[in-house]
Amino acid sequence: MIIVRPFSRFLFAATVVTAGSLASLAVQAQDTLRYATIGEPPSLDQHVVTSDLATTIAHHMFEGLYTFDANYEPQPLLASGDEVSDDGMTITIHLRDNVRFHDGQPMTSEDVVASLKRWGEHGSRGKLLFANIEDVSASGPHSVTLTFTQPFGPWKNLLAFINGGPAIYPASVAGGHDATPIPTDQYVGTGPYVFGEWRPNRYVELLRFDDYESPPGPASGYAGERVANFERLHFIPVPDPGTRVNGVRAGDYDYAESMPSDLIDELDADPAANVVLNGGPIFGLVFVNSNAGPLMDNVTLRQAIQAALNKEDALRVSIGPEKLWRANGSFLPDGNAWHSEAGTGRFSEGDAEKAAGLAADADYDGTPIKFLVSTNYAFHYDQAVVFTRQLLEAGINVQMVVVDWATLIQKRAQPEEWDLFFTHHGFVPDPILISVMNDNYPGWWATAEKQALKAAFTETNDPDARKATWADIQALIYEQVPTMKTGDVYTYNIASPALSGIEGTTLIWPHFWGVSR
Amino acid sequence: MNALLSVRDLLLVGNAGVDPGVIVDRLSLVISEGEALALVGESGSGKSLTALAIMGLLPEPEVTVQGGGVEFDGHDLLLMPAPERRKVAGHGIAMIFQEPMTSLNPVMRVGDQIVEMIRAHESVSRKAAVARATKLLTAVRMPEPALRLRAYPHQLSGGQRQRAMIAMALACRPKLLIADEPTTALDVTVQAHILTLLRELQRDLNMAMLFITHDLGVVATIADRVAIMYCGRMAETAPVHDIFRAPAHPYTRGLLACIPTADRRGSELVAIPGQMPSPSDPVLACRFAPRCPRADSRCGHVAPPTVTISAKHFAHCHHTGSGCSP
Amino acid sequence: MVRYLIRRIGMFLPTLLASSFLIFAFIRLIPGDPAAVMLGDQATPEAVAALRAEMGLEQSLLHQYIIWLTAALTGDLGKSIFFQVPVLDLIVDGLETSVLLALFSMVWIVILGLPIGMLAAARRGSLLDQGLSGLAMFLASVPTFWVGLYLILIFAATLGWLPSSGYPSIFEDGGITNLRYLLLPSLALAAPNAALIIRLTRASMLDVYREDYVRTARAKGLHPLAVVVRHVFRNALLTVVSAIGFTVAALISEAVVTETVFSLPGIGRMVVQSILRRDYPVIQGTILMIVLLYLTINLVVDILYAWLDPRVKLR
Amino acid sequence: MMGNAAAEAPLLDVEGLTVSYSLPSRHLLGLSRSFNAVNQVSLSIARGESVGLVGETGCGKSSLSRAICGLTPISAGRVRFNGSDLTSVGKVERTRVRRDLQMIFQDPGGSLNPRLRVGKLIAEPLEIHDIGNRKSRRRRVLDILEAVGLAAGDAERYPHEFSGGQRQRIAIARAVVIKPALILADEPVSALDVSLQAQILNLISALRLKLGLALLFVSHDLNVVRHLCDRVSVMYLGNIVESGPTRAVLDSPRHPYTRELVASSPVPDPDRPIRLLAPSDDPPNPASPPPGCRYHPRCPHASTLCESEVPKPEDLGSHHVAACHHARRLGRTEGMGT
Amino acid sequence: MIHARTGRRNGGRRLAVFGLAMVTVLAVCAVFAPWLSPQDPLAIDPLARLTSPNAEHWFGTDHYGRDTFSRVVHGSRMAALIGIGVVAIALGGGIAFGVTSAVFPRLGLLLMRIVDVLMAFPALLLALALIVILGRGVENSILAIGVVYMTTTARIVYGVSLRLKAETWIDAALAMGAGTSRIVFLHILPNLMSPLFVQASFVFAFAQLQAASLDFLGLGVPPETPTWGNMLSESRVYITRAPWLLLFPGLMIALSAFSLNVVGDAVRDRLDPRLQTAFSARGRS
Repeated sequence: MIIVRPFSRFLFAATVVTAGSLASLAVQAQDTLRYATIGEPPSLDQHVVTSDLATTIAHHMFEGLYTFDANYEPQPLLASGDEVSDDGMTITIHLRDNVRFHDGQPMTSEDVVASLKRWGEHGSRGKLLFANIEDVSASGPHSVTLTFTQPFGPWKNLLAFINGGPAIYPASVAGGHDATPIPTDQYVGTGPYVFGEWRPNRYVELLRFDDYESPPGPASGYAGERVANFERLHFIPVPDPGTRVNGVRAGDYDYAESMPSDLIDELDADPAANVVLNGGPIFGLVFVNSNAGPLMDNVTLRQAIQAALNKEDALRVSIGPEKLWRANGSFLPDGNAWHSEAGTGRFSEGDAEKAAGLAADADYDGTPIKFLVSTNYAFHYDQAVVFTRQLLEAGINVQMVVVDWATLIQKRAQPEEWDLFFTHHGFVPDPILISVMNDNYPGWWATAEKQALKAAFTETNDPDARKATWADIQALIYEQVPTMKTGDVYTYNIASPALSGIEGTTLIWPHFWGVSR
Repeated sequence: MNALLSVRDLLLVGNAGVDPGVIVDRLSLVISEGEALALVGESGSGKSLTALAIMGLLPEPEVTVQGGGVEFDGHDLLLMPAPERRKVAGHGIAMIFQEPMTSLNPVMRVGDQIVEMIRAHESVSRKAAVARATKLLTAVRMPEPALRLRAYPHQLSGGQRQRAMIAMALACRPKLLIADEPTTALDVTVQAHILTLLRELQRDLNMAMLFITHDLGVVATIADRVAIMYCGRMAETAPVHDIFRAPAHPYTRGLLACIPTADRRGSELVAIPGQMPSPSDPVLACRFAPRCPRADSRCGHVAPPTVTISAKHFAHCHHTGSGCSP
Repeated sequence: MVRYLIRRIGMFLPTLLASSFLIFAFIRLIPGDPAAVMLGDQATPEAVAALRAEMGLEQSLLHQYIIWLTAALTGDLGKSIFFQVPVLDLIVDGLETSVLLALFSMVWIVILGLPIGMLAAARRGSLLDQGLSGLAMFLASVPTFWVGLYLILIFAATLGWLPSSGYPSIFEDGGITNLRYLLLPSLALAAPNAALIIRLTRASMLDVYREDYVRTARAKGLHPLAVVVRHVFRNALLTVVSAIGFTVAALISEAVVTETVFSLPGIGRMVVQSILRRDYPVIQGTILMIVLLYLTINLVVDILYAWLDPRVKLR
Repeated sequence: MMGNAAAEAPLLDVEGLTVSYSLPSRHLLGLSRSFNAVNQVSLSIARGESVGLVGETGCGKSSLSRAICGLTPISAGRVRFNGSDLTSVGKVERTRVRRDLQMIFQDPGGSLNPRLRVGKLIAEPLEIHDIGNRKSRRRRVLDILEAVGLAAGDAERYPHEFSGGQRQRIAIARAVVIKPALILADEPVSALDVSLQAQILNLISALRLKLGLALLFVSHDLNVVRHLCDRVSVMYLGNIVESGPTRAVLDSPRHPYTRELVASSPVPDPDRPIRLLAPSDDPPNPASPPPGCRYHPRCPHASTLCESEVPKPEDLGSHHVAACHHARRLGRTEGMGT
Repeated sequence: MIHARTGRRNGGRRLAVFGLAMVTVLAVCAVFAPWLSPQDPLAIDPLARLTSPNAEHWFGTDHYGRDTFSRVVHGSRMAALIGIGVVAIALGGGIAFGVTSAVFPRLGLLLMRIVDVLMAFPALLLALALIVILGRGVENSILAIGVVYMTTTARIVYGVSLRLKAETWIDAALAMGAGTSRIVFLHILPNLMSPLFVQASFVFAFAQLQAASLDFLGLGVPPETPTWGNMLSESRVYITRAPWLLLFPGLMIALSAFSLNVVGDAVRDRLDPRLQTAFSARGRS
């Protein structure tokens, strides 16, 4: 024994003192809502950015002319009403006259025209609408006229969809920018919250807009009255899902998005967290390369691939609890106006034999098929793993190319780099917004049949005609296989039980007006 | 003269490591007040461990005291509680070591190390202790003592470091100084100065000294009396003149015959054949028997007796009677 | 001492310069186009090309390096492609978290590592020593993120004693009490490194204990505590201090993982996130800053060492 | 012709040998300084002769022997061995010539690679110089093992299985296996206990007689040198201060340093105590030697001349050379022997 | 005179025996993984998701319904592969760099500066940077981690080689006229072997931790490969729902690193207790 005992007693005492000093009391900011996000949005500029996360934050400060009510019907927001000419070619939108921007200036038709024009020119969703628009002009201080080249049915839905949508900025802001996102110091909107600051890696802060004039009417969905109860909203990036879960449990966050599906029963039972389902399902899409590679024009081989997939298995593996997924072939969910069963017989056959037969018909020679998938979204990867195994069983030689999301975005723009890639699509209120409808979206599906049906789809304002045409398009998708829907996934968030005003289901993105602690 | 230190039947045992076994085998020795005893032996003979056992510095648990007693100034050191024993260290017995390079703490100033020694045993102010340290350095003939007080060990030469060690050892006026090969690592000219210094201090302060060495030349210079150890056992003890003039033990004779001197120039040295056994080797009654020119069957089986040659001259051997001096 | 300092700093600058070039060259070899990442899912190729041009990605590599380095020397590390704010601002903001995290961890390491190491050395060979040494070895072998996950589960989610994640700056609401956010992460980060220091302290205490001057000190009849504190510990500390250099490197390195697990807004997580976002200027700036930090700490450690060991500064 | 010339010329002839080491500069931009660890030393050894080189730590005796063996670069001067100038011949030739010059080191353990078996170790010089084949080398190894008092079976063992004395026997076996003309022994017995020291000294003497080896024996132990060497050179701070026949130099030294050395060396005789001739043991700093005679700060006989002028080596008769201004005055009358 | 390190010997030996046993078990797992694992580690069973440990699935199943035990067993295979690969690169490169630098001091100065520069990058960052350049993959993980530990190994080899160069036996060989290749291959390399064995065991251990960290950050071995790090990464959200998914792979990482460390430690203690400070247990991380 080298050292005497009194010495070790001394050490022990030191350790105890240290351990004691650990205790520390929690301090809570009462008037701040803390929202744990999956990451950081690229920008909050709604015109050019389509990230859901950006919209979750931005729709508290940017508003469009219309928004959706609880039934996904477009309702006026900054608009007060509209008139459509009988030929459907001219639409006049009346604006509310009590709206002020965050900088104190009143909103006029001039601001609306400038915003719509920038969106129409540089926003990817804006282009869809503006392809049919001849002119936008102010027809009065509080009214705007859209002149169409042909009748265009989905106009109001497009105007109401704030994600990548026509947020109204002051003319000075909207007029001064092109496709590059506007900088944070020019985030001036009309919503109940004002941009505070963006602390990279820490949070995005929004502050209550004290001069906010709420739209009239009872709250329904995003429509109606908007009351800001919190002094500020903090959107805090917490990329690790486990940390988000435990953060709400521990009281560090009031709300956390995008929860792991397998935890739903546990969280449902947990008194420290309330489960909030997301209203519209998201759905996975496996795009097929129509520009290069073995699948470019080999429709039979595409059908072989489609036939091999059992999407139910993939959903069960990737999502787990059955209440969070539907093996639903229709691009829009059951109950939605756009729901259709057209073509869905081919949705999830999971028939290896049939697939092998089709592959043989297609003269498939075992050429490797490159399946691009990222790990950033667990369910992409999980489903891709299952699909790959199913395809291998059908004798189709699929090789996964696993990259991160950033690389995937880069690679998918290069046709020779891939044959299939996995992405997902958020809920949209109008099928025109589904990416496969865009000829320039990677995959580059632009067959003559598609072009004809797409024209028919947009040229009419008649809802029934449009629904029928959409069913035809969906059938064509199952026929030509430009993309394969993998099923609906209902994501969910959790909220602190201390919050009131949170509904059990979000419409699309969570919102915090009308919510209080 | 009174016995200042007496070691009785000291038994040191190695428990593990390279050489388990009995390292020091029932060794007894006595030092009187003011006497300089040289403890002589080759490496591995156990002489250093004997000194460490006296100081209570054995590298336990590798080597432990398994028997015998160490009595100093009338108290049994081995039975003494640790705090009291620490008081003896420094005050009663001080020790200096072989390696002046490594025996001083490299990150502490020389003065502080001496002051530490003083203040560990006497309640004096730091200032007084510093003053005393300066005096001590002067006493050991350290050049520029005030300057050296503030130096770090590596700034001193080997001889100076050994002087600092001696100053530290003498700080509390010990009655016995144990010097474990203090000059082995030094050059001969430096060694001469240190040996002379030690001899003078020892006589001036009437301090007893246990001087451990393997060098018979040094023994001749420093010792009043000599104890020769072989392989953990005492071979012979005698006044210094008797050892060189009339060695009784064959080992002592062999050692003396090994040394090349002017007289033996050119002729072959009479070397002791073989080598010293290690403690783990099987033990014979006389450990030197395998190398002894005079060994017979008795030596292997019967423990050698203690033979009294003269009043202060003892040898532990069956064959001391006859034989030639070298 | 001055000469030692100058020589030591003379070694520091070329290493830093060479590292800066490596950093720059490395980053350019990474596949992935920052412009495409930034514009997102629905971007058109034209918009991507325009943005590339605007960001200077079309110029020659050497040209880009020289521009970057000259600017870096004046403190301008460029602008984050993703956030559109100066990289330096991001780093400065991230540094608060990372430096505090590292400091906190160092505190753990020192208050756990040194005493336990000393205790194990003091009770060398005992059951306590075997237990502590075994535990230290085990902790050194456990992935930090694994420890972190369990710490969150136990202390935050289940017991609710400490915050699970995030770190609001101490300059914001809550002030200094915000440091509690760093308790768990720093503990997770410290665990394996404290284990290292335990082992190192124990080993060097035992090494020093075998030194002749410790025997000298014991021969002087000093109290064992005085021997340990004045003679053994100070010398053993030399080894430990020189280990602090790579302990800091380990902290910085593992902070990347720890900050990810605990969602801390530090520069470690910023590196990972920026790699995923292909935010070149941020990656470059942050790694450069980390390397600078690391080299500086090593410099400080060496100077500290020289200060502790009189043999060095006079050489 | 060749044989004759070689017989007349000394086996080893060192002339004006200087070894300098550089020190880090005092100032960052200053020129790097250097000092001469060996300062213009001349030395020669005839075939079969044994020469002792004596001095204390830092006197340059090890640097000198290492320089002769080519382990330390030579800054100036010439080393002729066996008729070749080692400082100017090519590498191949130098290796060939070096065959006849082998070295034994102080630390018997350290000079043997712990990973090689004794047989391999001893055969190494034969392998390096490509002498014989595997079989003949093996035979020579076994022969030499016996000659140094080890068993044939020892060839299969590793160095750590031997004691210090036995290891030095192995080192000696390795040095002589190639039958060199000169062995350079750097303190070969100072790490050994006195009983083993005697064994090794006897072994070296025996081998020298048997093989007709010349010996350069570096040591700090006057007794050992006195026992083994025909001639001796004494070094102080890089210079040879005195040299000559062993008996003459050590029994009646003429240089004050040699006198101090002899007086300081303890003799195993209580009636012949050591004496202090110098006032202090202030160690010399080899890096900044004093001007004039390097010994003068310690010398009891120093005069003002010694402080300024470097003394030249002076032959005092019968090859007894001393480099001291007062060598003649410090005559035999003050002889050191008893 | 007598080594004072013997005190821990018994306890140390028990630990070392445990370590050696663990290493053997892991090696057996790695070699015989296909025969030892009761099920296909990749077989998906959507109906048996997240089942807790039971008779059929000893370590339970993951969210694909894959058998965790089989995956853990197969994970040892990747662990061994990564360990061996990293050790090969680290030691191969380290020896080349270190010995060359020691033998040719001028070149050595340059080479060691390069090593210095690489060492200025904290290990995981360097590995991360390399991975991002090279892309994810088993080989690239091995290469990246190998390069990281190559730098430390080169440093150690350089240090030990310099020390060896100062050994008298090298002087002895030089004095005999030995050439450079003889010095390197006969006198330096064989004496490097035991310290390198120690270094190898530490590198092997820390390669496990680094690989796990890379996997955890999603930048290591492709996620479809069953490695312990990937298993942790995939299932970290199930820490409450299915704790066994984190427990077993985590324990395996810890145990493998632990046992290799213990073995390395024991070997080092045996070789030379004083080497302790030359090899830091953690090396770089």
